[in-house]
Amino acid sequence: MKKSIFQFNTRTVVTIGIGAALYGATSFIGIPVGPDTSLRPAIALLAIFGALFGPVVGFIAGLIGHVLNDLLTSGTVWWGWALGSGITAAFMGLIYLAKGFDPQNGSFKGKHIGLFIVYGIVGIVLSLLFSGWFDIAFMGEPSDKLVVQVTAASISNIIVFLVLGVPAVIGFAKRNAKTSHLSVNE
Amino acid sequence: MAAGERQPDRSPVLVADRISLRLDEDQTEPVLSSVSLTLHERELTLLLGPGGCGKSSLTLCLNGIYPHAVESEVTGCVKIFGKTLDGEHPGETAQIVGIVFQDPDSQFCMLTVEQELAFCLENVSCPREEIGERIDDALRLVQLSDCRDRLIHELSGGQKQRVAIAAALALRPKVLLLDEPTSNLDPASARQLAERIHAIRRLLPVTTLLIEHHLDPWMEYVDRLVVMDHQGTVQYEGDPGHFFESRDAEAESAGIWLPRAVGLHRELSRSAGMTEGGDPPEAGSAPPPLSIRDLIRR
Amino acid sequence: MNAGLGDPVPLRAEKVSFSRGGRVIVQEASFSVRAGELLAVAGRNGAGKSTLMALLSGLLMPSSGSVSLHGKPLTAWKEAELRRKIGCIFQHPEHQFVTDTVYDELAYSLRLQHFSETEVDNRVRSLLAQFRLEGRERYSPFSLSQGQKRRLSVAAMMSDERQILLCDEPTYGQDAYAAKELMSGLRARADMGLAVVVITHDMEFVQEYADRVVVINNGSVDYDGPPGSLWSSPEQFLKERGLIPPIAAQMLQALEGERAC
Amino acid sequence: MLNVQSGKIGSPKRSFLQLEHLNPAMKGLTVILCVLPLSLAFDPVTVAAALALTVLVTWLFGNIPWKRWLLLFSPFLILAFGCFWTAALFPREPIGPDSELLWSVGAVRVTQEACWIALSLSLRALLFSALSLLFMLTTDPVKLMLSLMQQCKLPPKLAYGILAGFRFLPLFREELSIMQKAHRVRGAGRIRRTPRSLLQALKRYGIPLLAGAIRKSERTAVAMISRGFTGSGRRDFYTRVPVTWKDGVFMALMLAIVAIGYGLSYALGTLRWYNGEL
Ligand SMILES: Nc1ncnc2c1ncn2[C@@H]1O[C@H](COP(=O)(O)OP(=O)(O)OP(=O)(O)O)[C@@H](O)[C@H]1O
Ligand SMILES: Nc1ncnc2c1ncn2[C@@H]1O[C@H](COP(=O)(O)OP(=O)(O)OP(=O)(O)O)[C@@H](O)[C@H]1O
Ligand SMILES: [Mg+2]
Ligand SMILES: [Mg+2]
Repeated sequence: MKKSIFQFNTRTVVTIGIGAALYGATSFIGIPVGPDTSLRPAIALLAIFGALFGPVVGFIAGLIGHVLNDLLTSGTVWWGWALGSGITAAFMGLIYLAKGFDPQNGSFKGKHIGLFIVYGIVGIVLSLLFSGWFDIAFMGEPSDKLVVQVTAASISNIIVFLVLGVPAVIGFAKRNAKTSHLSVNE
Repeated sequence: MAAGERQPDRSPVLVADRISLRLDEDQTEPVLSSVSLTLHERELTLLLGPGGCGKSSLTLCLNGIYPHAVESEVTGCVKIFGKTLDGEHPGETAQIVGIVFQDPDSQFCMLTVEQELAFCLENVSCPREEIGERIDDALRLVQLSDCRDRLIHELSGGQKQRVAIAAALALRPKVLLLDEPTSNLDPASARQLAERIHAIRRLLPVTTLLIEHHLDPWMEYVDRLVVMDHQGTVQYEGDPGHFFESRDAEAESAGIWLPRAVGLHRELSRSAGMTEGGDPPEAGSAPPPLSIRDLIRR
Repeated sequence: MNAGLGDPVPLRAEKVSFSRGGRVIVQEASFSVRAGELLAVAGRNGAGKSTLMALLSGLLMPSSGSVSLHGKPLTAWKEAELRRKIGCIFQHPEHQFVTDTVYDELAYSLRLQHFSETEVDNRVRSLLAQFRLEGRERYSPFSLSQGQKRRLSVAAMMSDERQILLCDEPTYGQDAYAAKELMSGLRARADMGLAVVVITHDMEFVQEYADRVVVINNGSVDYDGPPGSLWSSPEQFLKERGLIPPIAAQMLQALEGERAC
Repeated sequence: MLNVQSGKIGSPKRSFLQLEHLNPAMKGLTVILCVLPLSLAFDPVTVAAALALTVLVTWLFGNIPWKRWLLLFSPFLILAFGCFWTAALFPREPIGPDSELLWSVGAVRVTQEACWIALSLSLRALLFSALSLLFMLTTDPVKLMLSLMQQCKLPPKLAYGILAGFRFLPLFREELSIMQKAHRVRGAGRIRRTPRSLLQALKRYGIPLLAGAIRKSERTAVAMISRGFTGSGRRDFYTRVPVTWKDGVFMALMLAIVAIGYGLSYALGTLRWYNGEL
């Protein structure tokens, strides 16, 4: 049973809380692969929370998680990047609206995988462009450096998304396909 | 048994009318099918049933968790003091209907015992000056006063269960649903809890539904009995003494615990050749009457 | 690995202590678990029974003292071998589940032992029937009723022929049938010459099934002997340990008291 | 905030300004108020002075064993050290030709200006981490949420949701150890600590942990509801987290640190503003 994405009950809020705490905590972890770029496994969490609970939960969890992490590591919030995290999750969560998509009940078909990957990649690129633009427009960052940074970050995030995020959601769906007693017969 | 002293005209507090429950759209057999039961004011109703028949699910229907907080398909209606639960926030219902869940491990939302109880009391808008006292009271009731600052997830199984009971009692609900509250408690504490719940019921007008497999500590306080069967329907509703006297065979075949005294009585009378209804023991080869000492040795 | 199979005292705890967060939970507990015996462990809530069980199974390391299996300290055993010898049922059934369905849960250790898939299927079916979990094989272990979870966690451990089985309150939340069946299943294991340790709060079961009972109080062993003589210890002693003698023993005492007068 | 597991913050040692007992929201605000002006400075003197004083304040008024502080600070130290050398050797900024050459090996040249910039960059990183450690190590997350609800009027529904999430973080460790034990008693054996088996561990524990978290979030929500939680705004908090004059003193103290830093570098004539260097 899928719920409307705007339903805000206690459960949704707790889910957001957990998503945010997890994202915030795992954002510390990164494997540096180049100047200013690192593979952040946390991106996979955005994919999972987006796909399982929809764009709204994903957005808020990503945003709060990023803000928490920023506050804890540097005391200042980079709003552009925080919003970017939220936007990434929201795009990944668009898959939640697709017809017949319901990983919580084990329904995750081939066409969904394709769609999910497209949404994810578009989301990552768009959100990073947004963050870069935000920094240039509001924070007065020089633009040439940001181009490099945005490109590098996009590539590394897409890699994490494809290697960790997508398989994790498929893993989830598989797991739940077995547990929900009747849908195995389809 | 308390049945004799009961005033017959106690008014119904919680009425469940033909409740059916499905947890999955495509579940073939429903968890509950057409369960009706009534809890009367200040009475302790015991709900018995074989394992997995849907007792715990029923309690969650009674306080509106199903279907208002967890998606599920519920038909029929629940009325508390004549009002249905529809449209009510389940949190508000919970302030009237307190519950102790069966699983002691996953029913807490705060870190320490004190925070958990304070959270409960804040929810019911208890004035701040009273909260400390009421936490004290609740903890004393379950003998946990020295664990006030402990982290809940570090407590032992029985201690967690006590915290859950304290939290439910701290809310001072009108209706109390106890789902196997003593399953992890040591024997003395189980007996003590039964006594205390009884004492509370004399002080406060609380209506109680109790689910329990081990009846001994509770038997003398039970006013009414409801028995469910495997299919999730109600089989018997009424006086407990009557049930154990006349329908004990049925209970046994359904896997329901008899109070130990009843069991002992039956065993003794059977071995003494007084089996009611059964074939009388043959005169010559009758085993010597089983004494209590023999029972102990076995 | 046949060494010590005929060992009458396979598991022995010697002056085991354990503390956590500055609090001593188990102190200097010594006792032994014998083959062919069903040992009951009783005591108040928070006395340290579950912790003791974790120590006996080697999941926790004692801060002092030692636990030895067939005369060899647990630390000297290889992990895999130890697990083949000691089975363990946790107090919270959910803590033990490692797979997604009831079926897989029961098949898990069978598959680890490389049984053929048909053999696994046969055994799982019979376990499902024995523990009354038929029709639930495709459910997630987490969506069972509490009693079913308990039965599943016991069933998953019974599927092995482990020499020593440690059970933490295996019968709580069970109806009369299931509880009696579980206990007689455990009794049968003991009669087969295996060692069974059962933590329980049900004194009737202690009376009926146990050969020996150990009472834990504040982390140390207070009583170690047959159940019968436990009931005749002073009332104050029992009361302090939260024990209530089974009803038959109570009546017996009452009768004897009368006779003495 | 890293203290969640131990549950106790602020034991015997008493000093006049106990950081643990300050109001978390005010403390957070103070830290942010310090970070903002300091992020404008770009010279080693201002930053070093502020850093030294921050560390001093942490040690004087925070109840943190210095070993623990060093342990948590060391990754930042290593990072800053690495940052210093890369920035010194390979400056991103065009270096003025008149900058004095300190030493050179072949094509690698280290100029004084590059060194200066590198020092500022790494010290900045250290300063911000010291400030956030000051906040993190002395703040109880429960108190933080309470104070956010009481001082910043954060809706209880959101605050308790986040709190539930926070509660899960330390429990994850617990959960992981429970899961490891489960696999051990079931005979699956332990996973050795090699990089290759890390992937295996991720597969064995990763998804179940997340699945468990999601299941628990539902149960926690049910538990909250059945404790009578409606999320409405009116609550009389049992634990009040008041704002006292000590919070004012702390804020003044911290702002004084900023002022001292700037004053010092102004007096020495080294003051320089940040221009987005990396
Ligand atoms: N989330 C769920 N999804 C699907 N089925 C469920 C779920 N929860 C419970 N059930 C099923 O509903 C039935 C009733 O469960 P319930 O927990 O109400 O039983 P119970 O009478 O309380 O049993 P016990 O005495 O063992 O606690 C069980 O057969 C169980 O398998
Ligand atoms: N992880 C832990 N950290 C700190 N203390 C703990 C932890 N686990 C248990 N304890 C404490 O150790 C004591 C013994 O706990 P244990 O679980 O062994 O009790 P028990 O005898 O099994 O009780 P019960 O009958 O209630 O299950 C308790 O006081 C408990 O609070
Ligand atoms: Mg139940
Ligand atoms: Mg225990």
